[in-house]
Amino acid sequence: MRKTGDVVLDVRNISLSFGGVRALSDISFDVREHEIRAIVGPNGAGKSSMLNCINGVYQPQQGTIALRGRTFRHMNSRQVAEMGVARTFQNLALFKGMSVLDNLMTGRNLKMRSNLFMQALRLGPAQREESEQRVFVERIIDFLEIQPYRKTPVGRMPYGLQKRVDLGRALAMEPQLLLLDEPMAGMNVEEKQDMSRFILDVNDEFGTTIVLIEHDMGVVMDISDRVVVLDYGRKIGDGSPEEVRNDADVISAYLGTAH
Amino acid sequence: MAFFLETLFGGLMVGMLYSLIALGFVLIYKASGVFNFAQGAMVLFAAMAMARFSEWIPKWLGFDNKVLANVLAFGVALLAMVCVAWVIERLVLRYLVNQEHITLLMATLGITYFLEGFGQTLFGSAIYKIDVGLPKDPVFILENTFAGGVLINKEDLYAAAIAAVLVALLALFFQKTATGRALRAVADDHQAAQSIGIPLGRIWIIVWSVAGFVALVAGVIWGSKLGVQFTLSLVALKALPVVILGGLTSVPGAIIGGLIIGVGEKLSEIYIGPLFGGGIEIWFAYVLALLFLLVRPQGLFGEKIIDRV
Amino acid sequence: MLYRENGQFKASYRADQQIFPILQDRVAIGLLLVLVFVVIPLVASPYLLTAILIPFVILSLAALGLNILVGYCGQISLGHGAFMAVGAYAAYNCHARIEGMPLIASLLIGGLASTVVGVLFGIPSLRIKGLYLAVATLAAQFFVDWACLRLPWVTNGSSSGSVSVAGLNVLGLPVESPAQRYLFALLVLALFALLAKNLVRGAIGREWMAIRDMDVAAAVIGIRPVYAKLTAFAVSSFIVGVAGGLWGFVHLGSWEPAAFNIDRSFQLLFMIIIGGLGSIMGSFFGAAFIVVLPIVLDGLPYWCGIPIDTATAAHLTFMIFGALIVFFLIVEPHGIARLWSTAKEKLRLWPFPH
Amino acid sequence: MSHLKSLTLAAALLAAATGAFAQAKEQFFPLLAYRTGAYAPNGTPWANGKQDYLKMINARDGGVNGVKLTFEECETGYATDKGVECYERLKNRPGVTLFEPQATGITFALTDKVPTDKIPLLTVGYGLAASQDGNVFKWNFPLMGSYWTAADMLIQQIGKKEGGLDKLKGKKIALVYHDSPFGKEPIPLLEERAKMHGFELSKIPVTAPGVEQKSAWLQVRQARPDYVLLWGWGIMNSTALKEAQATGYPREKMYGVWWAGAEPDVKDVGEGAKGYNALNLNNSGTSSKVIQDILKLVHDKSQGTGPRDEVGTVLYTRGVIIQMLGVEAVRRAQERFGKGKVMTGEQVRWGLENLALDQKKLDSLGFTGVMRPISTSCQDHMGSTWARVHTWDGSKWSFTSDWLQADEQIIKPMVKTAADKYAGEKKLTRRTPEDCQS
Repeated sequence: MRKTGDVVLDVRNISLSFGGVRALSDISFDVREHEIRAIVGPNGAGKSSMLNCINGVYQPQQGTIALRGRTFRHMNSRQVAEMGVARTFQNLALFKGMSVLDNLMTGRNLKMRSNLFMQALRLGPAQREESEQRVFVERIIDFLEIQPYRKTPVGRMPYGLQKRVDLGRALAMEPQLLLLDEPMAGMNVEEKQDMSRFILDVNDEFGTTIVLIEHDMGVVMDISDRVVVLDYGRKIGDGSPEEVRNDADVISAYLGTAH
Repeated sequence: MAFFLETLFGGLMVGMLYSLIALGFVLIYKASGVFNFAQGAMVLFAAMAMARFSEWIPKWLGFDNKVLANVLAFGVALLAMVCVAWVIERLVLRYLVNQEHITLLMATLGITYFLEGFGQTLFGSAIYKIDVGLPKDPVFILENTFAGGVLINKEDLYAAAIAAVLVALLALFFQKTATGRALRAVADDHQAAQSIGIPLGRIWIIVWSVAGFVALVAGVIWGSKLGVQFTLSLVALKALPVVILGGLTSVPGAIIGGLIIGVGEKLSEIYIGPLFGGGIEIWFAYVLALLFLLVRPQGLFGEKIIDRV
Repeated sequence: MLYRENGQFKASYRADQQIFPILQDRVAIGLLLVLVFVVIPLVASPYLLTAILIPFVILSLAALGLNILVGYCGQISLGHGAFMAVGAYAAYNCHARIEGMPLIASLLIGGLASTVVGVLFGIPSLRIKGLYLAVATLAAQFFVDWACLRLPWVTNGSSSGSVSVAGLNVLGLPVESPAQRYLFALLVLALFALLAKNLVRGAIGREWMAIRDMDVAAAVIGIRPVYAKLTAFAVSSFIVGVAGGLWGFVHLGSWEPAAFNIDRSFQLLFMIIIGGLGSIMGSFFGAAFIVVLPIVLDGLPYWCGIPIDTATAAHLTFMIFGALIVFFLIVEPHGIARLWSTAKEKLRLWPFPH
Repeated sequence: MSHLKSLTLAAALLAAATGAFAQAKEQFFPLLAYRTGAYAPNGTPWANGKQDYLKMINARDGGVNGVKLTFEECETGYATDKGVECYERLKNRPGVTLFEPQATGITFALTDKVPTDKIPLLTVGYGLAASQDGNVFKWNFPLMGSYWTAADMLIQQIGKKEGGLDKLKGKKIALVYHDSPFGKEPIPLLEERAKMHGFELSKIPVTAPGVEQKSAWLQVRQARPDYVLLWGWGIMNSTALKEAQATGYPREKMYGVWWAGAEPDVKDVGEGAKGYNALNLNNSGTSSKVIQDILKLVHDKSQGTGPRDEVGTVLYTRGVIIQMLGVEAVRRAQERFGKGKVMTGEQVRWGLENLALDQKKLDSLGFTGVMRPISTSCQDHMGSTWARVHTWDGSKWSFTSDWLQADEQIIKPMVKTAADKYAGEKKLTRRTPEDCQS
């Protein structure tokens, strides 16, 4: 059991709907420093929508989100990113046309300062910056064991590896808070094992707080500290894996149906 | 006042003709997701076929009956358009399924060039005449209300009427017939349509043929208004703002959009144009559409776009 | 066996970030530069220079500019002919109104003017996407066409609306003879190609491509779509504006708005599609293809001595042109550049593909 | 480096020279034309006339004093850059004579190039009005008229109709024009005339190529002008007439430039164009000897370029005249530089500058009644400004005015100032009398 710090992310009474259709209603939960927090629930439970609210892709109609003490009505992607929140996507939102290297490098763009002209002329600073960031990205490449694919366009890579690149791009931002949207969806057993290993390593090596959406209850129970359960956009359970496992609503709504 | 009304009517009627061309765009976009830049070229091609055959057929068959000649020519031209549709599906579309929009757009630009060249090779590049007996001279209405009355261009009136009828027919076709419903299904979701056994290829041929038919009607009307010549394909450019204003996927959008653009550009040209030295209508139409898009990015009746991740 | 990179190890990331990491490429490029800068001006006939090479060079530059917007940032534009026009006429006004304005300065100011207009018409791209944007950019086309014809000050009050320039020189060196004009245009092209390459392989280039490939993800990473898109429009229209200036000053010498009409915009688009979206190299291939093809098609009957009348020839040109475009889109939607790179990949492994 | 260049240059020259030698005795006419695109309907008969005349001369006289006339056509599609490409392609052919671009835009672009290439530029009835001034425009020859002379004559004719130019006071004249250099050229003169006679000139542009003119004609209907001057080309003309009919503007009150007064402009409007007037530089019809020769020697031998029934139409005949002027320039040049020789561009230029086609000469050429005499000089590169008004009666054109001439008093000073402005921009100096002798 890892020691967890105080609350870094506090979601309060979030409600979201797309013209009539309710995606989230009155969701509240918090995330503590350095923990692995899982959000589970059947398809269409609103898990991804929740993440989209947190990093400002969707604007919730009601509720507030507090990120490290600062409270927002709705978030602005840029600002969220600057505050050290990174994110992976359920169905790979990688930059297919770009090489693995470039995909990871985009993760570093926030750290780069040189302006258009310096870049155009490749003046010293721009050049140096490029190399410095490259050093960091190479560390991630080694960490994720994808060295051979550096220059390959991600579009041409096998699915499992693309998932890794997706994670790598998020890690490249040196996040304090990492949102993982079904990182193991569609993976075979050993791929899943690799991925969970990466997640755990990230969590203790870099001390990153992690919010994890996952289908595979097995995995969730193994690696997460606390679990939120969503169903049809409502929160029906919250607590440690054990508590959730024994929660009646959850069983009826989810575990019963799942496996 | 009388003059304002004239401008208004003029605009409405031209607008109706724009929407006739815009209709072609919408039909094809709905069913095959192709933004068919070649619509103008198709109008030209159809009109040329009509004009030339109405001239040739009597010669070949050795009779002298205008009506019959026109009817036959119309039939032949329609046949030609169906062939065009078929060839396009066979040689182009089926190889470009699921390409990005811009690629498909490019392809239709290619088709445009081809059709323009082909049409002129087949039918020549002089000015040809379509005479389906649309009256050329104006009529005056409300003469007792306004001095000199309000001039209405009879030809435009007929043209607008025909356009309206055609639109109604298409609406029926889409709502009532099985094919129409199949088309709508395809428009909504290609895969789904395929999975319930609607043959995409055939559907596309049908849609493009229908679009070809629309192009033919448009061609006949514009042709008898302006004379049939290469430049006829340029009227497509006038229809583009209509399409985006109305929304790429909406038939009523094409109609309303056409009327808005038609009236808008004529009024602007007459009442604002002189301040800038005239000739503003062409870009005014586009700017109008553009400003509108800024408020409603999917156009008047287009479907809303939601980002999913 | 000649073309391979074994044994070429990169000691530093800087080395790895070179434009041409492979030695053979660097050699080839060196030779190419010698060829185009030294050999061609000496041996090429005036016709080859004025009618083919100069248009090719200038249009490559324009295509390059457009490619940054469409190929790298994924924003479709059907109105880039207009930005050429803005560049050309702005440059002309500096040249005509300000005594002793250096040519380069005029061209750059032309580029800047075009940038302003470009950004202005780029603003809709923040809300409008895809085909809607494509059609919206036509607004720029028709508006500029109109402005050049209607607003007297644009043409410096020339009664006919047609303008012309003469006695061009750069720092005292005349830019008159075909060879000189070719070299000047080529220098500009080479310079901008280098700058553009630096941009697209740098941070900003990655932002553009990110927006192109997956705008939502890009935003989540902290890329501002506004900034990325508008810089793309700015850079693109700047380059295209300069190209427009060159087209007027160096190629035509005297021009009217029709020189930059919508056909030009389509032409540019064809170039990058056929050449290859999102590839600097592709812009050159595309330009070469589009410039040379019609001339070859026209010339063919004459060279082969086939008695074919011009009308038919012209119409055939239309048809073949259209057919070829479709053909290309079908066989290689990523353009000649992709063919080129696959060829290189193969060559790299040749003769041992495993 | 520098002498390397000169070396290659010398080589090139040598090649050209030998080429010319090999091709000896052939006077080459590059023919810029457009048989496709928006302006094809009018461009085609024009181009056919030019070709047929060359064929006829070769067939009838075996060329000019034994020098065979060759030609190659290049399709410009009325586009400036394509025209420039054609020019560059054909200008270095051995024995190249002159260029006649058939388009104002191309003329503007070539005007800068011809002085360096030393090839004359023939623009009959179009091009830059100012280029009439041979002292500044050494290589341009707007023979027989410019847009200014045309506009001037039209105003004169309208004056006649009204019974005196003074009667124009307070009248409204609208100029419906092709929105391009071609359409804008006449404006300065019309404004001048408007000042003189106190009529009100309203300018109504039609965006090229002029397919959609509804609002233009709504404006006409709004302004209710007493006369409309139609300055169109290609499809624009017939469309204008159709819209005029649709808005009920009397065709009798419409006067077109000589580029808006041919069969393609009115044929498919038919009755609708009845009463429409337009200038014409030349008579048409098949009666004249030259047309007869063409029919006999070219079309009867089925070597005609276009359809036979097009021979003798307005634009066809104009093409014939234009080509004749070019050929006569060669003939004139040969008189000075040596009969039976192939003339260089410079020599042809002299020929064009010293044309002297009096009635006698025209008769001998078979142009009796087709056109009026013309003679050029170093100062005057136009030679004559004769033109007539003809009117469409629903089925054919027939002349309704006598030969008109532009008013020197008005044109001359305007040309001078315009030419000086041009010379100023281009930093040119006026030619000296000696230069005229060269």
